[in-house]
Amino acid sequence: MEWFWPEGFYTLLMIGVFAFAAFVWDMPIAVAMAMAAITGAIAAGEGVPLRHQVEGEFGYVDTILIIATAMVFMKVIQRTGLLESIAAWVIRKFRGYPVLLSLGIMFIIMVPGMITGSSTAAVLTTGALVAPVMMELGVPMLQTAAAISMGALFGMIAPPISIPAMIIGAGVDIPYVGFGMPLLICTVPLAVICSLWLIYPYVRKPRDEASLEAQLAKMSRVPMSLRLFLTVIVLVVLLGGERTLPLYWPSLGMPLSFLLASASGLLSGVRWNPIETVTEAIDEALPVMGILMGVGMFIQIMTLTGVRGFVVVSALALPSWTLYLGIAISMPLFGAVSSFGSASVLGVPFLMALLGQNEIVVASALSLVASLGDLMPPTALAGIFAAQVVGEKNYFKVLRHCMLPALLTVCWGIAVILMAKPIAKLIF
Amino acid sequence: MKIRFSAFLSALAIASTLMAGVSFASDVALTSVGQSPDAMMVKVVLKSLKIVPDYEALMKAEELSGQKVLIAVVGGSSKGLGAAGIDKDQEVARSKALLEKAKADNMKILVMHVGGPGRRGALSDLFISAAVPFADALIIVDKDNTDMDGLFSKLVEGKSIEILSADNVRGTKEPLESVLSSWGVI
Amino acid sequence: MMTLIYRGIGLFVAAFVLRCMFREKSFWKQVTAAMVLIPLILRILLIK
Amino acid sequence: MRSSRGTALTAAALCVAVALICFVSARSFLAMRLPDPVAPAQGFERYNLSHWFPALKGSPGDSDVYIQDSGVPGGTVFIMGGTHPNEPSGYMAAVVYLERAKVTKGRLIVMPFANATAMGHNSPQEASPQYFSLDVDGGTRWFRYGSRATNPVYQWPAPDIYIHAQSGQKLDGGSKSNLNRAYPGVPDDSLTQQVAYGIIQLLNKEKVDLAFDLHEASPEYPVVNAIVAHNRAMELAAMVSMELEMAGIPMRLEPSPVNFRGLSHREWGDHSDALAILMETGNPSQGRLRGKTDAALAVTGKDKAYLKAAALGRLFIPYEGDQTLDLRTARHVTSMKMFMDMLGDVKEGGDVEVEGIPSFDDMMERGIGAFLSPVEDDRFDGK
Repeated sequence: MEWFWPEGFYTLLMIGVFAFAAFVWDMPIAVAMAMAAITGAIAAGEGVPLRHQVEGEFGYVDTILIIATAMVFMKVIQRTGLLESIAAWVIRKFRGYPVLLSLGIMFIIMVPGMITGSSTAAVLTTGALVAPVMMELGVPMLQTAAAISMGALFGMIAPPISIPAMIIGAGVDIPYVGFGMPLLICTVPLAVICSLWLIYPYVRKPRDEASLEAQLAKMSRVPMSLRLFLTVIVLVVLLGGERTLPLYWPSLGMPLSFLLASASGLLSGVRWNPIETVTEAIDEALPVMGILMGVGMFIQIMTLTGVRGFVVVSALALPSWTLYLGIAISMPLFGAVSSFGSASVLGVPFLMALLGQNEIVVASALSLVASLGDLMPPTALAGIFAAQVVGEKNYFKVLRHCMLPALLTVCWGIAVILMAKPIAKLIF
Repeated sequence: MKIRFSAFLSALAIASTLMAGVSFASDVALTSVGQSPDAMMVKVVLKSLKIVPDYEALMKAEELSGQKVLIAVVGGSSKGLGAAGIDKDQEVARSKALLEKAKADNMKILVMHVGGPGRRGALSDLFISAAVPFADALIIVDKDNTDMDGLFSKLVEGKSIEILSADNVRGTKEPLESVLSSWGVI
Repeated sequence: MMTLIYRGIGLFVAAFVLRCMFREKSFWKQVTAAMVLIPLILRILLIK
Repeated sequence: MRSSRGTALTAAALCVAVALICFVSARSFLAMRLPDPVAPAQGFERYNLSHWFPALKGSPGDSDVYIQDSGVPGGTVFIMGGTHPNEPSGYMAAVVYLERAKVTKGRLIVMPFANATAMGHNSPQEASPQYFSLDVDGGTRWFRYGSRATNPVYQWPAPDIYIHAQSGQKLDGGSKSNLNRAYPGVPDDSLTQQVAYGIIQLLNKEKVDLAFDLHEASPEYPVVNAIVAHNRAMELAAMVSMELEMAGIPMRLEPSPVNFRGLSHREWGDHSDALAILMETGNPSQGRLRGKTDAALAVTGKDKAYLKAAALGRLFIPYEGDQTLDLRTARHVTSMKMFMDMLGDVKEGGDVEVEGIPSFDDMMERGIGAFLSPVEDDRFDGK
């Protein structure tokens, strides 16, 4: 009890206020988180600590710029008709090879996550790109959203860029070097299994070819041309150049790259209204941007009131045989606040608890488990966007289809931790 | 005659000075087994005994050249191994080769553990188990706490080796002096 | 130079957030937009 | 609730609210940029880092540097605090030397707040206090509790990946604003890299013999209550470590890894003739396991979450309920004194003699505030 009081009470209070505001009062999640944060601070005798509330938001100021500009880019390629044209082209090309098609789709979903380290970027770019293709191929809407969410998570963790792995490494002074192989071991088997599970069974089935062809013809009404592709080419060159030639390429950052690529859409030959397009993009991105602001406040107040320490040390206090259970449960759960937050707040202490294994392999596996936070409501960055991309309003329906792959991901993450030593021997 | 005698005396003086000089530089070889910085502390203690050892944290077997004593300071440091760019198996292999060569050359081997209970645990124990069986003498800091589980005692069982203890690193000066003088290098 | 460009990007995003806020029909969603505006403004002004 | 309608009027009202919140919080954020006043001991002359690297002149990174020359030939010692301003014992130890030292042989250079802009803000989501205070004779002294990173407003945006210029080593983008990943620095890059470059120029131009970078670490971090020494400084550090053990203030000795680049203990030693030393004490207020975070935690180190973590065997320092700033600062101050006392033994002509530095026991008994002078501080009128 001495341990529980009062921080445990604040924890329950903050969660309770959040749940009440979000589900009973039907507030936007962002506002519910802010209310929970304010309540926690008042209960702990801190009043309404304006400085802390605002400061907490700054943890994600760069992230919201990425989300806003990525969304603008997505809207631009939608408006120019590029998305649909590519989708139609891919279906025609690979229709005859279902296994290849399934694996290829999964890989395409992962790529933006691999190069940006952000699951949101993966969902919003190639995720949105392949969603209509998959549904046209016969993958049900919910499975499509589930496959995109899972692919986005694996993309976020896969090399070359894994921000959760970097965050965990930085917490114990391991430079982000040598993570390539361990991260591949963490992600590739899962990506293969998920694509064969969520995509393959549906694309294998024969379909009414006439209806499909009619649909494809409608989709590809804008003829594919180099000019139409300009936006994507500019984006690939800008982001790819920065990653592959970091020493010579100017570091523009993702927001600027997305905006430049979007601007190049003005040269695509298709007419679209920039002001309305950007407004629509920001309007759609606002809920997630707001959630991140709420999460920022929430974490700062958790830290201020001691709730963060209470949660972390309680997780560490689990008896050793439940340590792995603790990782499997607490990291995805805490990831509901943010998977990066989970990597930082829980990933680092767990890595310390596991010192003596190979740190790089363990950090990679922990980042894999942390990534599941992006599926966890209320924030569920990857999941909610994937639902949005396929046009499903109720995210929980998508989540149901992510449960088994997520469970598999946790098991694989724990397995990699347990096998860290032999894996390290094999690859280093 | 008188002149010859004084010449003899001065020759003797020069020779002994020379020999003293030689022994000064190279009677004692000092290395780390496990790459913890503890060997550096032993070097500092030796300095207070006016001994400048041939010190090389990564000393190889072929680098032994006529010294009389090898002091191996055991203690694992993952940072130290990282700094040296080797892993623990390579370090064990190097240490064993060095200790075997020293044995073959009839050198005396002094194993020291100066890190106290803090320098125990899986990594350090690996090096302790590798080096201690070669010891002709053993000095341990804070023996009561460091050898709580009897690892050291077990490793020297059946040999006529007394485990010498000191309160702290600086305190190893005394047992170090007595061991080295019994081996004729002081 | 890069900082200046990014202040411009911040201003660009903030302007559209503001536009969305005025077009929004639900008060609490307007609050969400207001929450996003605060750090954008403070960063554009290089205060925090 | 769901029925609350939004109109242009409510939006306008929210704009006013946003403006108000921005105004109030901006005042709080901007106030933190005002420097902490210090009272240098007699004999110290004030310089700025731009004295050694003019490109920094007028920039917010142009940190103060104080030099006291005894006039008696000897060595030169450099003491640097404030690499990470969320590690207060580092800069408090530098301030104790700055306000107490009387150099009788050689020279002493003190740079109390190395990363000046990092002193002036807090890291998001850490909920750090902005200030903490100490009782001094005849008043109260206030010090800022800053951030680990350079203030982002001076080098925004952070890159996605930080590539250490000299080695190509990759770190997360945020590390670009970590001064202790920036050495030996780059003259025409971001502010942090320039400050690092300036410090290397200082070490070389002033022919520093022995250089300290003072830090703190989380109690759960393996390198804590430790001395990290460059290989050239290892023998001296071993001597000091043994002395400290004898004195009952153990500081573990660790070698500076060769493969981790950009850190002071590595790059100072490689890019100057200085014997490079980094020291860490255990600071609960920066740790990940800490509970309630406030100024009291920074000063007392009292924390029930750490007490529980200690019982779980998760910590690398002995923790019995507190870890005061007095203790942590006294560790640094005493260790540095021992280093200086023995410097002459390993470096011919390198002797540096400093008087007036309080002993470990004095600092523990009377608190470090007893060894600081009262100053005029217009930031806190009336407090």
